Amino acid sequence: MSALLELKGLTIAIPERNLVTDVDIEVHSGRITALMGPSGSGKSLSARAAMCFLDVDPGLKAGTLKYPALSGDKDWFEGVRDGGPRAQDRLLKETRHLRGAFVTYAPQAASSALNPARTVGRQLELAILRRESPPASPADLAQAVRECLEDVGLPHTASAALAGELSGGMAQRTALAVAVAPLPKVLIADEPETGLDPVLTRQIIELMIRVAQSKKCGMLLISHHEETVERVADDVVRLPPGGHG
Amino acid sequence: MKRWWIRPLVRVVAACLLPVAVPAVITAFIWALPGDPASIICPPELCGGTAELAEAWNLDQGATHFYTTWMGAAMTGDFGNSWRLQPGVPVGELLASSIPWTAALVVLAFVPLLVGAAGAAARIIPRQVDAILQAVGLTPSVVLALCAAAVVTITYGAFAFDDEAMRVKLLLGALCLGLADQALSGAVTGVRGLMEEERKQRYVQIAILRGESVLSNTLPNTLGALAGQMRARLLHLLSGAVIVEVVIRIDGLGDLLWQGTLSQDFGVVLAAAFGFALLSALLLLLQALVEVATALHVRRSPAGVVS
Amino acid sequence: MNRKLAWALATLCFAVLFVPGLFAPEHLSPPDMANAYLGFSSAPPFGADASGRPLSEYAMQGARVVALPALLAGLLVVFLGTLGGLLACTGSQRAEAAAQGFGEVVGALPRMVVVLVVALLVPKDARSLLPIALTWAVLAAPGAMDEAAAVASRLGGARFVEALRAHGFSRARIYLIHIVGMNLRPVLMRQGVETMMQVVFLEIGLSYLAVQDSQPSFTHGDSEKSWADLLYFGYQAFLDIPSSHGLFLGLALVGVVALMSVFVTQAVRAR
Amino acid sequence: MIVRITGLHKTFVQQGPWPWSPKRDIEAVIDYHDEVAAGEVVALVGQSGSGKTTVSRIVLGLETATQGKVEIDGLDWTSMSEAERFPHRHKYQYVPQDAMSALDPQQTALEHVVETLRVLGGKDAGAAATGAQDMLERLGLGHRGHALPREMSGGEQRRVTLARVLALSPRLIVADEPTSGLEPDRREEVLRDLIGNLPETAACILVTHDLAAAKRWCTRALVMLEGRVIERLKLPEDEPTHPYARQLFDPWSM
Repeated sequence: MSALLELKGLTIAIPERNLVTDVDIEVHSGRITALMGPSGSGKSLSARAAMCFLDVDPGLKAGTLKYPALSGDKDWFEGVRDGGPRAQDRLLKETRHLRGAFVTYAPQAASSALNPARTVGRQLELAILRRESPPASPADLAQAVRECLEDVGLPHTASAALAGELSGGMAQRTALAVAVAPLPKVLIADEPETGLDPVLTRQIIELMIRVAQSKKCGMLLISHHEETVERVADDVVRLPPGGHG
Repeated sequence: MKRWWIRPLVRVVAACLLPVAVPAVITAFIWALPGDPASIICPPELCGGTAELAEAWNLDQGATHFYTTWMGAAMTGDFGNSWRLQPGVPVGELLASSIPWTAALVVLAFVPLLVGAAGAAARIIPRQVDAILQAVGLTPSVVLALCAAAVVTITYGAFAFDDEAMRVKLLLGALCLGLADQALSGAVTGVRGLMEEERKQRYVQIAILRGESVLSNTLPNTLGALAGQMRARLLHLLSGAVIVEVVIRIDGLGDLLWQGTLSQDFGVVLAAAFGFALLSALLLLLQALVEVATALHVRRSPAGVVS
Repeated sequence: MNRKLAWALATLCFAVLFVPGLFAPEHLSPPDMANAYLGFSSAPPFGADASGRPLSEYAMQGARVVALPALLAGLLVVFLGTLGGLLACTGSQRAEAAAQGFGEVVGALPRMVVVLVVALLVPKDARSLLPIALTWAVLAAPGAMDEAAAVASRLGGARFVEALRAHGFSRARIYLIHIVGMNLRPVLMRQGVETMMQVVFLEIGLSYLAVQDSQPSFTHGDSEKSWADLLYFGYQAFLDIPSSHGLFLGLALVGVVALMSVFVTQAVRAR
Repeated sequence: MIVRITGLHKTFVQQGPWPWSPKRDIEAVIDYHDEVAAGEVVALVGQSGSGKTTVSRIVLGLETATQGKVEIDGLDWTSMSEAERFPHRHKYQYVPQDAMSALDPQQTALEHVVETLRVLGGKDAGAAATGAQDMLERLGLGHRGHALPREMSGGEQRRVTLARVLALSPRLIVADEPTSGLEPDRREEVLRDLIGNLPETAACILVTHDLAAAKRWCTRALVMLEGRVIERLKLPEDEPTHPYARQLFDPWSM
């Protein structure tokens, strides 16, 4: 079975030391890969690298990134390794059409991750329009927005709410809805438990898995919660502390 | 965020108050000073004809009467006649002939500010430029203006008012106005600070991970503050125009105000102050409009999904 | 730049500018045609004007004209800015709306216009920079209040006050030492010194306009000279009247004022 | 007995965006009562919005109760004015959720603790300096004394607020989610620093939604749901019986 996302030998450095060394991550369709590690081990950094977002100096030292299902054997890190911030910026621009479409990101602590000047519905509209075949008419678009809200168990009225007016749980649901709305192939979920109580965490993670499976996408779940990972993940990648191999 | 309408509302109230309040405060001030209003406005040793002045300007029947008559006439565009500057000429005519010059000067000076602000917002202008602009901006406008005046005088003579000389004067004046007293550097650093602060917000970082453009995310959140900055810059230019116009000798509103003050022509000063207050109120209204429009735009529900 | 060095330089600038004002002569020396248009020299060190009176006396009198009004204007801005910062810490919506209202109305007035109206109305025999400078300070206050309020709200505003109060500190300690003394001070000092600089430049501007039109200045009595007179001499140099050293002295004074503001800003910047 | 809380109610009035929007009453706390003795560490647990933070704020008088009474060391805390409370405040300390808003951005870690010891602890400059350094060392911040808040990590900021509170050897500490926003491995350190350094005669009320931590560090727990206490547990021996409480303690159990 070929992978959706293949990150091999990722090494990212700042002048003093390596932030991550030789990390391998694979995401497969319909499966959940968990990325674990103590704080400071570079979990978020690796996940962002998997989305071609590298913003450290000098940054990428080694590694290859392939999206086999999308671009076959093309190595997106070609020419970026050791290229510094300038090459990383170029990569970020080149791959903009992929983020939020082929690969999407469900952030942690969603309350501060949503644009305060956008309604939930507007944010969802923007996400839905990134689909491969976006709905053609305004009516279809509205229908799609409603479906997205239903998928994550939010009432239709939530579409008129601004991000600042949502509770923590609702914000997390919204962020998830926005992440799955473009029907991505890869969903990267960053520590959904941050800032939520255990009951809500469980609800959100279960919801994520359900939604991801119904949309048939692969999922990369960043977590530090051993119990959660044990229960839900198909594959586990563990990062050593301090980013050393 | 919830009571978003309070700020624009205060602005609208202030804008409505301003043109009414400025003449009122001046009136109150005159009557509060010890002595006869007419002789305060134009001391007898300078003007003579104090009684005549008092009658011509309704100064002899109390503050309220003066204020209501003046405001009533001003609403219809009648500002009375000039008293000393160009005796007998309607003040309205003087205003009408001077406003275009000031407008041209301020607009010309504002263009580079807008370009600078836009450049800073779009991160085109490098930070190193700031230091240079700031160093230039430390110069008071009178110093820059006197250099410009010298250039004009040497090239065209002391009393040059032909078209070409006026064009050069306008351009040089706009340059002085734009550069002096931190006008340009304030616009650049102010907008840059605002946008960079917003760019650091977490939601922008997440928007990048969503493949969205940064500006489309930050702009709605900063538009109100940006409008406020631009309004402050315009006011700054309007205020600075007085010195530049007088030094370079451009017949604008500022020059009119200055000449009116020098010759103790109360009608001209009051009308010019009223004109400036109107302009300022207009800018306030514009800012409130931008804020309300942004808030409503942000709050509109997506198509077809109505709560 | 080291804070201590910046303080020392700022003090030096202040001393160079304003201390000579204390020794300013009441009237200029009598004309001495032998020295007319003298450049920088040994007798009158900074040169002399058309009738041979030393330019240094112009500079001293100019210092006396601006020193006190500028200082008081700066203090007024500091005071009003402090008020704005403290209001933002009360967390009361009404107080904030009131501060905004004041800011909108006062901040919306073009400063020069108001200054000229004040200049017109001040009685001719009491002409002085002081009322003009204080008016300018009130007009500059909304900016300072806004900035102080922004600093206070970055600090946490009402939450910061509450946390320190819960810790057991007195209100006086929280407001005076922590908020004003430690956090607002950089902003307020910078705003104050900028206002001082603006008032000095305003005086130069107004006097220059008056000199140019051969009219008495609004900012000082007829017997006194201002720094603007120096600049005007310099301007005449462009027109082939040999007195350019006045311009140099005038520009030097303007430069020292600007430098003083830069140094103070450096000296009080936040940690 | 350090704190006795009886019949506590709190109702918030929620306003809409417009002056004419209908106002809604939100009952945040309903009939809360408890007694906390010296040496006890009481956990207030529940989901966000369950009213636990409101209770903690009312206990120290940062919020006024709609109804009910809080007594601390026999003082009728709820009916005292702020001026009357002021001389006692240093004995009853509060650790806010957001450490950054409680720290002065212009003061270093050491200066924070020194100021507390001098002003509230009544120590002279020398004693305050050594006392503060000792306190920072105990919390593992000995080398960070000259760091400003913005130069510190979230955990370090949190520990500065703790150092300042613990330096006063208070009778009571009320901590509102002192571990929120921290990485899980840092949370454990912060709780160890807080509860491990608690004076023996002191009591602590800890607001948290992390039940695993509550089990390890607290002697009692009150589980709150929608403003009410639904279960009182002695820790670590009692197991929750209320279905919601059980879910909270072990989210994956059902």
